Formats: sequence, structure tokens, C-alpha cells
Amino acid sequence: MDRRLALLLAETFGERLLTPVRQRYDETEIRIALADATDVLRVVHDDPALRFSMLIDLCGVDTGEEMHVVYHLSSSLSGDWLRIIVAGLDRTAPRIASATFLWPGAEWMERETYDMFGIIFEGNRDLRRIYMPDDYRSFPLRKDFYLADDASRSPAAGVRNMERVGTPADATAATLLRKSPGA
Amino acid sequence: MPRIPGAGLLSGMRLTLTRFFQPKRTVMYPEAKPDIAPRNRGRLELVTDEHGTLKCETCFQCAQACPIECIDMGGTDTKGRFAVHWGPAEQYAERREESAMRRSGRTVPDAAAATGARVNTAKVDEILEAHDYDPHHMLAILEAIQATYGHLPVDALKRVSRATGAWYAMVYGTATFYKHLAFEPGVTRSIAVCRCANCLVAGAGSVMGTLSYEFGTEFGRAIPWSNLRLESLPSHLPDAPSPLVVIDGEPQRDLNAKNAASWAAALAGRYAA
Amino acid sequence: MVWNRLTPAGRALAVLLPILAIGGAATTLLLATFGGVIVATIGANLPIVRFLAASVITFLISVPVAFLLIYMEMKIIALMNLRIGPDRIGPAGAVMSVVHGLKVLMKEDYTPPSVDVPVFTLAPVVVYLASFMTLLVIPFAPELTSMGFELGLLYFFAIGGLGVVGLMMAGWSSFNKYSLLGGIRAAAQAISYEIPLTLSVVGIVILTGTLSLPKIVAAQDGSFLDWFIFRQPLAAIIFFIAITAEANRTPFDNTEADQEIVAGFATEYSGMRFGFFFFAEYVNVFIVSALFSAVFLGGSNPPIHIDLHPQILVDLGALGIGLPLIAGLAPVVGTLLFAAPLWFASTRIKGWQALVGGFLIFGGLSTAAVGIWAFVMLPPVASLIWFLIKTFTLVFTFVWMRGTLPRARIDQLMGFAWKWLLPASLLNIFATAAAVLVAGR
Amino acid sequence: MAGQMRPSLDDPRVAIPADSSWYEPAPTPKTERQAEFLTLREGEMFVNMGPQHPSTHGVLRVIIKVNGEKVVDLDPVLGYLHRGVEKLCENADYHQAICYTDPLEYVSSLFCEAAPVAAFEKLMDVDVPRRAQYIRVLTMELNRIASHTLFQGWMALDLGGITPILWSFIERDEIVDMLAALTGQKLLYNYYRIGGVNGDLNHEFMSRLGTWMSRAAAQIDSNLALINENEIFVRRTRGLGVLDAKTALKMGVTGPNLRASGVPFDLRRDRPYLVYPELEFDVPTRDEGDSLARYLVRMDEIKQSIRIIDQVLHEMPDGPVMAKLPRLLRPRPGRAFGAVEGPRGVYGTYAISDGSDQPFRMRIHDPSFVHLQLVGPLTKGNLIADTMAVMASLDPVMGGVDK
Repeated sequence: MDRRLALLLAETFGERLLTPVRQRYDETEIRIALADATDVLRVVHDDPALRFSMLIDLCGVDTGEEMHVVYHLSSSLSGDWLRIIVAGLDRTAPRIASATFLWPGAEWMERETYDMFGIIFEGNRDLRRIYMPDDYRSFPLRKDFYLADDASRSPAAGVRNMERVGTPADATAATLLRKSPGA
Repeated sequence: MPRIPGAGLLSGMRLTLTRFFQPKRTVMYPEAKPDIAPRNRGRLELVTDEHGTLKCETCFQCAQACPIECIDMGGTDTKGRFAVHWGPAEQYAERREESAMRRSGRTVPDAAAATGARVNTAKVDEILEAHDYDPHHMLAILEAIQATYGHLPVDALKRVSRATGAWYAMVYGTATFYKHLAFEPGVTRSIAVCRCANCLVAGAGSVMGTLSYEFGTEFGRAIPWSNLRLESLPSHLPDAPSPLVVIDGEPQRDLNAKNAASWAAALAGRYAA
Repeated sequence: MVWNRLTPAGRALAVLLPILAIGGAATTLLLATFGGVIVATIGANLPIVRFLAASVITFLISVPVAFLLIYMEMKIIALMNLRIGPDRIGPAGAVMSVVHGLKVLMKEDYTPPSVDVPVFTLAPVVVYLASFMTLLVIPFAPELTSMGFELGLLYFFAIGGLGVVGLMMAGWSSFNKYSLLGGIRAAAQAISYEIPLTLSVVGIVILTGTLSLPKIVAAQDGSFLDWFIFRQPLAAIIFFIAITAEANRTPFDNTEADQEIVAGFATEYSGMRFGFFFFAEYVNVFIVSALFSAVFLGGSNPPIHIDLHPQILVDLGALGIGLPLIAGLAPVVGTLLFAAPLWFASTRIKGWQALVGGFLIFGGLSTAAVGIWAFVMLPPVASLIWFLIKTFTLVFTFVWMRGTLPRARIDQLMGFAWKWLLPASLLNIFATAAAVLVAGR
Repeated sequence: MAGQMRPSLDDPRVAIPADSSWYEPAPTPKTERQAEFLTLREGEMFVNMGPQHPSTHGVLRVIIKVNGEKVVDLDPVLGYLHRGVEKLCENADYHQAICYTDPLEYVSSLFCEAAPVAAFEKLMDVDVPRRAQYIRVLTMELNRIASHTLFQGWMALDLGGITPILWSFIERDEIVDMLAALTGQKLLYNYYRIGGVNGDLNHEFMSRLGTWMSRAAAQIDSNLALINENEIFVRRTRGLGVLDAKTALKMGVTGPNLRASGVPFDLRRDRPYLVYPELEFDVPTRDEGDSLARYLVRMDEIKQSIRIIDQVLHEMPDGPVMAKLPRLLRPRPGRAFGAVEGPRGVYGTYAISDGSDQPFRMRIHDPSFVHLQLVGPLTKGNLIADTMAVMASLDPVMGGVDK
């Protein structure tokens, strides 16, 4: 973790950082707006003082209100790791520019992100489903996609792995007394 | 790689030929058992004693201790009322069914929500607030709930479990341990039959059979559609007739083996109405 | 009714006996009437009859040979892998391959839709036919050659080359791209290696002046230094590599490279039709080993001639009535003789167990004795045993190679054939011819 | 056959038309790249390899466009093993999540545990006791050797040699039995816990490890002799699927595949975690970048791993193996990326906490997924057989690729 990197990033991007540069353990994190994504990635990749030339990971995040795309980069200059959070993708129609012009290897990771979140990466040559079948319609990692586990939990909050069977309390007396000769 | 073409191939051939004569590593499985380390987790199994009875007494402690909830326990309580289920549910039919429904795009019914009596748990939250959400005060919390609702609704217990972080099995265990905590709403009245030798000779057995037939339940259980409970009397009351049937502490006088059937039917009719 | 009271065996007899009686009578009648004609026909067409009989016999021995080779392959590779391999069925698992064969026989013989049914069905037949027909010219021993054609070597290459037609048929008719690739690979590979294979033996043909296999074997008579592997080492190497490719063995098993094209031409086959391919492959291994040992390893000639001049001449006729007596008594006495020490050795051995043990020991010893007697006394047996020792050493080498080597790539394989083996075999012919011109045979 | 019910192939009454087009309903291309892939030129055909095929390292389907034997283009189809682990982890608490990541890459599952554990420990600011760190290093290196020896066998098997895989399974079995003595399981160890490890080293493990260490290096070397000197093997892999350093970086390649291209990038050294900075080891690299180099780099790594294990055994401190932690873990809201250097590359886990007992989002990065992309570019223009060699040298494990 390098304090100078934080200063350098703050100096380079200035206004474009949505939040101050954060550093925790060996990770440095910046948060930028959707409109700046391509520029920031290019600067970070090409700037001779930064040289974040390795894309370690690319993933999407659904916060429930908006979508993020998160890039984890590693610098070939200093070995620092940088996390770039591109915030503010519209949940109904998330779109962002592809990073394949810098890292062709991002192609499949973008496909995966598209498959799981429905984020459309403009400029990716092969943006189609990768895990799910082609005719699948939902995006499983979105927060409004409930697992069966969630679903069984949601109507009665507090139910967790415990299910009750037993006497149905709402059954009427008449249904139970059907065989009684006296009734 | 050596310079002479084919020398590498020949050295490889030599190696396989030496291995041809070396001792073999196969474990002749059914005859020779593999060397398994004592720590091997293997598969979870229930242990039985020498009589073939399961040693497990369903204390849920193993399931609670398992950090990743891979131990699954299920069972019915002694009175046959509640299926207590602990652990990941996906191995079980109910869950498979849900997944199937989910995959086919249908809504998934919630077994817990559909069958239990729904109660408003707002008061539970107040009680919990008063006890500072402390699971150590479980008995006091449950008593307060019983005082509020008259019994312990399942929803309330689940709410307690969720809010305090106590495992449901723990809450349930506390609730079943204390006799004064009840699960059935308002079981205040009981029909009790004496089973002393005298009464049995006088026809208490047929009275019991008729009663359990008419009320559609068994002795020791609540009658599902009413606030009544069928019980057997621990001992014969002094100067009471035989067979002895006690309703809410009131011994029934005009009863014998002959009119027991019509009496019970009339009783059932009265309570049903 | 008598029938109802018969046991199943009795019923079978009741059905079979009349049939046999009628059949026997009819045959007798037929022979009595046309016997002369049949004998005359056989006598007049002896080569054809001989060919047919030889074909039947070769066909019959090819299946056990395949079983033996499959077992060898399973067991030897297992031992090289530090495994035990088959060990449950039969002694050391020796019957395993027979059980495999029965399993294949009992499986459903499925014809996938859209295949070209006649071609698809005929392909395994062609492949198997081509491989066991080549067995006809193998000189197991001077006296044990089925068909000693004058053009035996040529016949071998010609008929052996037919097999590839079967593979091509299988590949094409299967309606599967893997099969197609496998068939085409097989064709390409077989054609490429056929040429160095044939050219490599030309040197020997020049030296011996014949294409007949028994004559080539006879030309190597003498000590092992007379074998052609020492007189034509380059040809031997080329020939060995080429037959490896011809038999589709590792490292040249591209036609059924399971990591690449699943099972090649055999992908769509199941049941006995697959079994035919499978057997043909192993019969092929045996045949190419036999050919190599015949052409380069002196065939049925022993490495060193040791003339024992055995004088163990027993005039069996002189024994008279004693002969059947000895023949009848020897097993009984021998069994008792070997059973006695077993029975006395331990109280835990029951009487019948001792008898069985004694019989087995006696049987083993007497078989060995007869075998040694036959080896010494009967030249064909000795020749056959030398031939089989050489052949199975080569089979072992093939299996050993399979256990060691990875597979060559198809283009490397073809390049090797055309760029190296072909010029080398031409060089070999040239050198041999020059030597023969200069120094004479 | 539009508008008609498609007959079942199993139905014997159905007459199948001999027309081959019936079998290949032309899919409508969804993207530019797919359209390009689906266009067949003269002499080309598709060969569908997998999901059931002898050499796909799991359940992978590869559609290969071939011209004769030559591979023109190639399109891997994933998802046959997709289990939605990321979603499952979001619905499990932190302890359970580790259990879910365990079976991702079943060949080296300790690394799949190590990455999320590292991320969670950062989220919760847990200090792992030093003994636990040493034990982690020890078990991870053992698992790396197990994975690499298995790779060696696979590589040979995909090139048609059947013996090495069985020999390497003997080596792997010994390591796996050893780890079973320590962790209780042979395949899915489930050994790392947030804040330490589940159980201290025991006598059984140490005695097995001692026996193995005494002859491991010699035995593995002897196994290697069968392949490394083999002309057929060397000729088939040398110069095949050359990946130069620049492309490798752009493609996001990590691990031995990157080091075989001459980039000495190793997380153990470049972004140290656990006690790696205190240990002495080399990062083996090769400059060729071909399949042979990828193979040899891994074989060199085995030696380095043995060296690390040796040091760890000498320097192992005493102490607890588990930090004191509450039972219900509720980290503060935050984000953390945990990464470890596995036998295939960087295993990463990006975890976001929202303050509850379950991760809000858990992203699992698997190196095999990235490396599998390379199969297409690296095999274009080579033969069908080379596809297998390249794929084997990249060493993907489909359990990790499909998540």
C-alpha cells in the first residue's frame, strides 16, 4: 500500500473521482462516474507513472438501486493493485463501454457480467450468454432474482431452515368431523 | 533432450521396463482396506448401540456446532405436533420441489407461512425490546409471549430466533422443556379418563376408544378444532364412580359402559357446535 | 404320457436320438451313393479344398490369438503403470479378455439412424477378413504353413492393404465426423506406410531371390547371425516402424486417437461389429509381429543349432498288451504317488483335496514331459515354439511401446513416412543391389 | 422442418431423412463474432467436441471449425457445470460461503478456500495466528504439487501416453491422503476458516509428510524422465501455441502460463500474503511461451514448492491456529479483494459486506476461465490434435471455469 499512489491518483483524476481515494490493506480504490469510465481506464493503463497494465478481474455489482462495474488492476510498474468502481449504471438498461480495446482478455469476463447482470458492454464483439442457455431470459445475479431459499424465507421473515408442519389451524371443525355419526 | 534420435524414447522404454518389475501400488480393496487416517470425516452416520437402537437423542448440538450447516437434522416432537428441521434444506423433497417450481417460473408457496396461524408479531418485538434482545433471557421472553398471546405461536418463536440470533432449535428446546409453556392456543379444558384397574373393568377402555374416535384424535393430544384436550387421569379420584370421566375437573356421574357411545357422540356434537 | 415323466435331459435325448439316427442313415446313404464322386471332386480340386480348410482353421485360431493379445495388453500395461490389472477371472485374470469378448457379443448391435446400412455392416467384416486372411501365408513352421504361395510376401501386402478399405468404409458410412476423420486418417496413414513397408523388404528379395515366405525363412537357416536383421539392419528398422503404423499401434494410433477423435472409425459401432474391429486390431498386431519374425528374425529357425541326436527310441509296439495297461495305470499310480506326500504333509488337507492336488501335479509334470519330448523329437513343434517365442517377444515390444510412448501428430507421422522412411528404404535397396552386383549373393 | 414436431431419435417408428441438414438447425448468430464463426467457407466443417469427450478436462464443449485436419476457428461453449456459486454465496453466511467455493476447482480446492478466506479476513480485520499462516502455506504448497503432478499426467494423456497419468496419480494420492489425515477429506478439504485453520497439525499428517518428503523429489524426477526426454512429446509441444508476453498481459493471463511467456509475475512475491515474504524461493520463468514451456514451468514450480515446504517445516512456530472470533460474523460494510497465487494463476475473491451476516456480493475470479479464452487464438491454424495439446498445457479445470 502506497500513500503516493493515492496522491498520484487524486492528482491525475481530480474532479472525476466521486469519492476520495480509499486505501485499505494493499488495495487502493477509486470510484468514478459512468461517463468517465473509458477515459480513466485508458489513462490508468497508459500513464507512464501508473501503468496498470494487468486486468486481474472485471465484475458487476447490483446494489439494488444501481449497477456498478468493478475493475481490479495490477500495475506492472510498482505491483500496486487498484480497484476502479464505475458507479451509476441504470438498473433498467445498464450500458457501459467495453474494456476489450485495452484488454482483449476482458471479453469473456464481460460476457459473464452480461450473462449475470444484463450489463451491456458496448464494443464487445461477442456479447452473448456464456453460462446460461441462449434462450434464458433473466439475469441471475441481480438482487431481484430470488433463490428458492429467499423465496421460502421472504413471506414470513424469520423463517430460516425451519419449517413447520402439523395441524392445520385453519381447517374447519366440519371437515374434521365429517366421519362423526353424531354431527 | 539427447542428441541421438530415439535415445529419449529408449530411455523412456527402459524406465517403463523397470517399473514393470517394481512392486505394485494397487490396494486390493475388498480384501485389503485402504489406510484411512483417523481424522477422516468421511460420511456422517448415526451411531447405533449394541441393541441396534439409535444413540442419537436429537439434542441438535451437532447441528448447532457445525459452522457450515452441513449437518441436517429433522424429527417430530414426542407429541407428534411439530416437525423440527435443522440444516440446509436443499437435499430434501420439499426444497427440490421449490427449485423445480422456481425454474419453471411459478411462484413458490411457503410451507411455513401457509400452514401456521399467522399472528401479529409486533408485540413480540416490544417484548424483545424490553429484554434487550438477549437470548439469555429466553425463558422470561417466552413467558411474556405466553402471557400476551395465551400460548406460543410459531411465528413468534421464529421472530424471537431471528431477532436474538438464537438458533430456532434452542428456542424450541426451551419452549418444550418448561411444562407451563404451551404451543396450542388456549388449551384450557380437558376431558380426562381414569385408567385404574377398577375403571378399566367397568369399561373405561371402550369409553376411551369411543372418545378418541368421536373427537378424531388420540389421548394425550389436543382436539384439533377446539380448545379441548384428551388426557388420562393420573389416579382415581376419591369416592368417584367407575368408569370415571372428568371434564374440567368435574367427574361425570351418569356414565357406564353401555351408554358411553351415545354420550360421547352427544359430547362431540356439543363441542363441535 | 411318457413324455411328461421324462427329465429335461431325457427329453433332449428323446428329440436328438431320432434326429441323429435319421441324419446318420441319410449321410451313409448319401456317401454310399455319391461317395466316389465326392472323393473324386475333392481329389481333383485339392488346392481349393486346402485353401478352404486353411481359411477355416486360420479363422478359428485368430479369435483365441486376439483374446491372448488383449489379455497381454491389459496385463502388461497395468504392470508398467504400477497397477495389478485384471486378476479376478481365471488364473491372474487370464480369462478376462474372453469375458470381454462375450460381453461384446451380448451387447445390443445398434445401427444408428442415417448410416449407410450395407456399407456400415460390411465394414467390420472386410476389416476382419483382411486381417485373418493374411495369416494364411505366415510360415509358423516349415511344415505348418497354410498356403506356401510363391508370392506370399506380395499376397501379404496386398490383402493386408485391403483392411484400410474396410476402415474407410466404416468411416464413411458411419455418418459421423469423427468416424470420417478417423477413416481418412487411416487411409492416408496406411497408404503412406505401405510404400516404405514394401520397399524395405525389396533388399531381402534381392538377397534371396524369392517372394515366398517359407523360402525367406529357409534362407536364414544357420545361427542367429544369419538372420536378416543383422544383414539388413536399416530395412529392419524401417520395416518395424512401418508395421507399427500399419497395425495402428502407439505411437502411430492416429486412426483411433481417443483424445482427439473419440474412437475414430469405430465411434458409431457397438456390440459384435465393434468387437470385429477390436479383434482385427489385435490379430493385426500378431500378424505383423509374425511377419517381422519370419522376415527378419529367422522365423522358425532356432538361434543356435544344437543337434541333440536324441536316441530316446521306444518301440511302443513291442510292449504289446502292456501298452494299454501302462496307459491306463500310469495316471492312477502317478496321482496316488503325488497325492501321498500332500496327504501326509498336513492333517488339514482332506483326502479328496490331496487327490486333486496329486492329479494336477501329475498332469502338469506329464504335460511338461510330453512337451519336452515333442520339442526334442518333433521338428515342427520345435520350429513352432521358436516362432511363437519370437513373435510374442515382438508383441510384448508393441505393448511396451504402447505403455511408454505418446502419440505422434498426424502431419509429423506423414512427414516421417515420406521424408525419412521412403528415402531410407530406397537407399537400402540401392546399397543392397550394389552389394549384390559387386559381391554376388 | 419448420412447424413440424421434431421426432425423437429413440423412436424406432420414425424414419430419419438421410438429408444431413436435419441435424444442424442453423443457429441465428447473436453477435458479430458468432456470425463470423458460423460462416462456413469451401471445404470447412464443424466438429462438435464435447460435452462428452475423452479430453475436455471436465464438461466442456468446443465447436471446432476444421478444414480437413486444420483448425480454422474454435468456439468453446461453457456452462455445463454452472452452479451459480456466487449467488449461493450471497445467500449463505460467511462460513458457509467458504464451503461453497471449495468444490469450484476440485483439483486444488485449498486455493479456492484461501481466496475467499483472505477476502473475508480483510473485511473483518482479523489477524491470523502465525502458526495458522504457516500451516496454510504448507497445505497450499502441498496442494500445488498435487495439482501440478496431476497436470503432468493429463498433459501426457492428452498427447496419447497412458502411463504418466497413473504414475502421477500415485504421487497425488499420497499428498491427498496426507491432506486427508490433516483435514479429514481427500478432495474438498474445507480446512481454512476465517481467522485460522480447522485443527492443528497432527501426528498422522506429519509422519506421512515426512515419509513423502524423503523421496518426493527423486520420485517426481524419475516420473518426469518418461516425458521430458521423449522426442515425440517434445516435438509435439515445442513451438506449439506460442503466447508472447505482451499478448499474455493483454489477455489477463496469470500464473504459470504467464511465467512461461517470460513475465515473472507471482503473487507470492509481488503481493505477498501470509508468510511468503519470509520464505526463500525462486519464481521459475521461461521465455518461449509455447506449450512445452508452460509444462516445464510447472515442473520447475514443483521443485520450488518442495523447497518452500522444507523451510516451513523448519520454521513452524508454536501457538494457536485459530483467532478468537464471535460465532456470528457481521463485518462492517466494506469491500475487500483477496487473491492467492494458485497452481493455475490468480484466484481472487471480491467480497462486499453490507453489515449483515451474509456477503452482499461475492465475486469469484478463476484463472482457468481466462485461460480458456486463449485456446481459440492459440490453436488457430494448427491441427485438431494440437487443440488438445494446447488445452492441456493451459490446464483449465472446468469446475472453476463454470463456477
